[in-house]
Amino acid sequence: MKRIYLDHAATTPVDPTVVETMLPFFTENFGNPSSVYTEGRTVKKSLEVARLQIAKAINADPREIYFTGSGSEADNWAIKGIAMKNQAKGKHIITTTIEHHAVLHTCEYLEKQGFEVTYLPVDEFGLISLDDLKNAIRKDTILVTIMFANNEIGTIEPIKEIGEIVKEKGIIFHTDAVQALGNVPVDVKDLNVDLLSISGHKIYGPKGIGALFIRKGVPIDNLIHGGAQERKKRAGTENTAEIMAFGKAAELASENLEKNAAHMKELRDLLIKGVMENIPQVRLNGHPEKRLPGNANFCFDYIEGESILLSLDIIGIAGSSGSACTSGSLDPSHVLLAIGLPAGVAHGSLRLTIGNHTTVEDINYVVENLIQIIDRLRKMSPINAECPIDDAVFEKASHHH
Amino acid sequence: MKRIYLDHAATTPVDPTVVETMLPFFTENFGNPSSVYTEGRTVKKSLEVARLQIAKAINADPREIYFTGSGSEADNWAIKGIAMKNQAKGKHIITTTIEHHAVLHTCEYLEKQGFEVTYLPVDEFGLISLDDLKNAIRKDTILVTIMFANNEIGTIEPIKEIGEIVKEKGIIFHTDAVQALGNVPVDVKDLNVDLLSISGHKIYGPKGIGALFIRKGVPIDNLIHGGAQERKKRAGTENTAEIMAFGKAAELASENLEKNAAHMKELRDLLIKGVMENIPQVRLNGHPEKRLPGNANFCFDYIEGESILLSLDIIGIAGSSGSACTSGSLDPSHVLLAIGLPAGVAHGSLRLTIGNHTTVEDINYVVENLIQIIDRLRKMSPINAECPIDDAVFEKASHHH
Amino acid sequence: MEYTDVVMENFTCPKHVGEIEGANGIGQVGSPACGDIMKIFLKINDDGVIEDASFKTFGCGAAVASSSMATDMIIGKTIEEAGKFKNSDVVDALGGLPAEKIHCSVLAAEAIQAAIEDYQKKKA
Amino acid sequence: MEYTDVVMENFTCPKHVGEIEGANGIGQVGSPACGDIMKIFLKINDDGVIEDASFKTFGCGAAVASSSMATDMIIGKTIEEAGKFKNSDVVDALGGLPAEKIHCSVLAAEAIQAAIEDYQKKKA
Ligand SMILES: Cc1ncc(COP(=O)(O)O)c(C=O)c1O
Ligand SMILES: Cc1ncc(COP(=O)(O)O)c(C=O)c1O
Repeated sequence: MKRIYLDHAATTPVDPTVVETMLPFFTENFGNPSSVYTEGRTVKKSLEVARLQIAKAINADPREIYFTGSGSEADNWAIKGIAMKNQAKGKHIITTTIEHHAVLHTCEYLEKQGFEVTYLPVDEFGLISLDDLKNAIRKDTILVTIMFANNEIGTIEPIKEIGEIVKEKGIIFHTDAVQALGNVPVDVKDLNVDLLSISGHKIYGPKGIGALFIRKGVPIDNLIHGGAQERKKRAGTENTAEIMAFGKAAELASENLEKNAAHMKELRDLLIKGVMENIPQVRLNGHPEKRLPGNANFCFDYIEGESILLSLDIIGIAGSSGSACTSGSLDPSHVLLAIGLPAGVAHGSLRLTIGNHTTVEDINYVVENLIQIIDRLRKMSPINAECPIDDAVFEKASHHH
Repeated sequence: MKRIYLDHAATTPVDPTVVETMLPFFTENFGNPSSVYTEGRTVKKSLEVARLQIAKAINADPREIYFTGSGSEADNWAIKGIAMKNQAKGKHIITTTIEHHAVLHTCEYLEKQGFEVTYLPVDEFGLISLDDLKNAIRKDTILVTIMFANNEIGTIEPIKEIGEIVKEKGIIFHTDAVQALGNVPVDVKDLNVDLLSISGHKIYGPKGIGALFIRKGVPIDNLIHGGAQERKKRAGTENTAEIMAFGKAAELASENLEKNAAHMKELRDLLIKGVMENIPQVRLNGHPEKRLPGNANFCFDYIEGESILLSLDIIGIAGSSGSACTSGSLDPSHVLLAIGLPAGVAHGSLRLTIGNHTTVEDINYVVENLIQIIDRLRKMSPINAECPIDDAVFEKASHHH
Repeated sequence: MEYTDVVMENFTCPKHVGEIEGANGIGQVGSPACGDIMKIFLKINDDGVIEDASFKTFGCGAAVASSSMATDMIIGKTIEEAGKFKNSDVVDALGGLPAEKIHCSVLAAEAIQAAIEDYQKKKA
Repeated sequence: MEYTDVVMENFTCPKHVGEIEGANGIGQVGSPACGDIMKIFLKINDDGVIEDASFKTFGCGAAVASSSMATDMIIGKTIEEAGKFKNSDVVDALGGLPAEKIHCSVLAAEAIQAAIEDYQKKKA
């Protein structure tokens, strides 16, 4: 059966060109880049090509790019590294309620170590308020970390404006751009960001490789101590093959950014239109315009997300409900709760994220089938417009008395 | 020109079978293991195969294996994770002076955070003394971290005996077994270790993948916070391809351990004999018997290591001087200083590490050429038996007066 | 989420979906906030035998499959027998459930007990 | 360590290795603990012209190449000219050196100055 993969926000297949780029570094060019002999030197030079590709993709200097083992590591490093290094200046950090867990759980960990964290709320579309941000800034604020684009609902935050506010106060600004790269322009010079996290597997590169942009001169502690790799900032023998792959993927992503984004946006709008016009009792989550070109996120009343996913999977469609990273836990998505959805509704969410190779036929097939799936599941559900959730809860409560 | 690679302690080429194992996970089986649909579930199952392969290779339970982005990350996690989690009990850590920088620099970082670290000395062969260890243990000691086998001089520490001493005191014991795996038997049950670090690229797997064994119940903080991956202990989308590769490499390594070790040992002894018998003024560093089967480490008086490496490289031989990870910095190896060599002598070190595919012809070629290289460099040197180092230094000092 | 074939069968073609006419025991448990609501309908005859059963469920695949399997298993049983029905009976019949989904089988067992209680309350 | 072709040439086939007979200016700098010792031998004639120069070096590739290049460059120069000889002259002639190896060129320049001083001291 042909599979239609609509979970590009969770991960992407590695581009065949990218696989090609990577292959020689397993067997022929296997040298350790720290070695002085030929095998090592060749690889070291290649790594600088990849670093330049990454730098170009975000308009940074290659000396500001540090490779990590994932987007999560980049987030952890940025936040803990800044916190630990600058704690004498203050112990207050500002973030939002809709960050990826790699940011949220890191902040929570720092709270246990004596740091104070302000979690900015978001509106119904998932946007933070600049006034909230201004009000939250204190004398002892050392770091603001706000994501570029949300992985669940696709909302794009006003990073440039945030950067201006934060810069004026002389505070360090980190943004998690894991979902933004390859989807919208990312320009560290324009955006006034000091640190920026990215990840290979979201842009048709392999999993297990990421990078942190650290603006020259930003004071930060290491997260992984040891050898002198990455100009003594991130220890561990370099993941040479995946660094080469990441570089290539970033190059392809920025070369084709406009084309890819236009393609995704067209299909996304087709999908949203198809779903909203044909299925009753549905809402679109996230911002109608300020959203990632490939992201569609819906809530279907009266039914639960996993049963939608399973039904789709059976007919060959891969989608997600809430963040892929959290679907292991069965908590309702913290992002959907943050935009004000009741938990019951949040459980009924479906995220479909379009990729560069998705087709119009794919979208039509998905819409047609989704109509039937939602209908079938709703018929099975004990709750509906006439017997709403509150009743159901009430009945249960009364039963226990 | 045919190249003879004798730096297997720095890194190894990826085994072709291992590359095969990895390839499908870039393009076909590219799913995110956290996803509920088919693409995700297939990969998740595969990861458990790899986890079992790793577990078997060190006689652990698969639920005690946590994948990391490198051996360095495993070391950092073990040490910081234990330190942070158990600091209420005490803030004293015991390690040695000859650890890899991933351990040493992590300990030094913790010292800045208020922990106290005892660095046990080693004897001329690189062995710690069990009495020193016993004397160093205090009421507030929370962690002992001592490497299994040294990456420079190949000395194998008495891990089992150390484990017994440490266990009796109820202290947590970590060992860096990055160099041991694939070279000597590693059995966590037999050894009484609580945590053990390993790395893929030292056993014919790819770079950028490692693992930490954490014995069930050992209290440890996370190093990388975020998603629920690795049973909530290590966040970041799994490096699926390299995990599969690491699993396969570990399986091959343990299946062929005896054969490979015997092969390496034979060639190593041939190399040591050839060098010691044919080149004057040379010493073998490390322990004559308690050493890794593939490790030979020499100091040649009156000459400097890099010029040996360059000379070897020109005729197609890859070796190293001191740890590959530190050759970027020009400091003399901390390990050679720790076994009591004067800095001047330490600079003249050459490490040649044999692999599974090294041949007798390779070794003969190396010995023949090394004789000439050492001779040529010595003729160029201003110091020799008649005009020893002290004179040279003296002359220099007097010149400045 | 790795489901057995039996779970998938019971999810894709669930037995006894809907409301049976003349149900004289109805039980509902769970809450939408937790992601699961199960409503069980029983038709119990005068001999105390469950003649028919059905369900309506808001929940994940495991919840639907547990409802389907549980209703199927209690049809024909007396209310005494059904009173001893345990969640592990559902799990076994389904060939197992992922650890984090065991609670779905618990809900199914609870919903059945609630329906029986409802029947007994009405009768009393 | 990325060396230029000129560096590699001067390392593999260094010019002026050894001790020249009748050297009347000898300078040595560096220490084995730092990984580099350079000893320069000069033969200076009565007109103050460096007629011949040679070296002996304990050190890395860059140290050997710097010694070779530096001795080659000063032959034929007067001691006044040689007195202005700077490390950057060696670096330029070698087509560059890796940042962490610049100190080798500094040593070469210092060794030459030491040898000239030695000559002048002996003469005085
Ligand atoms: C003993 C030892 N520990 C740790 C490491 C670090 O492993 P990795 O390069 O995977 O970070 C190495 C190798 O570089 C090593 O030899
Ligand atoms: C917004 C965001 N941040 C961070 C991450 C973590 O990246 P990685 O999976 O490479 O650790 C992800 C994806 O999982 C993400 O979507």
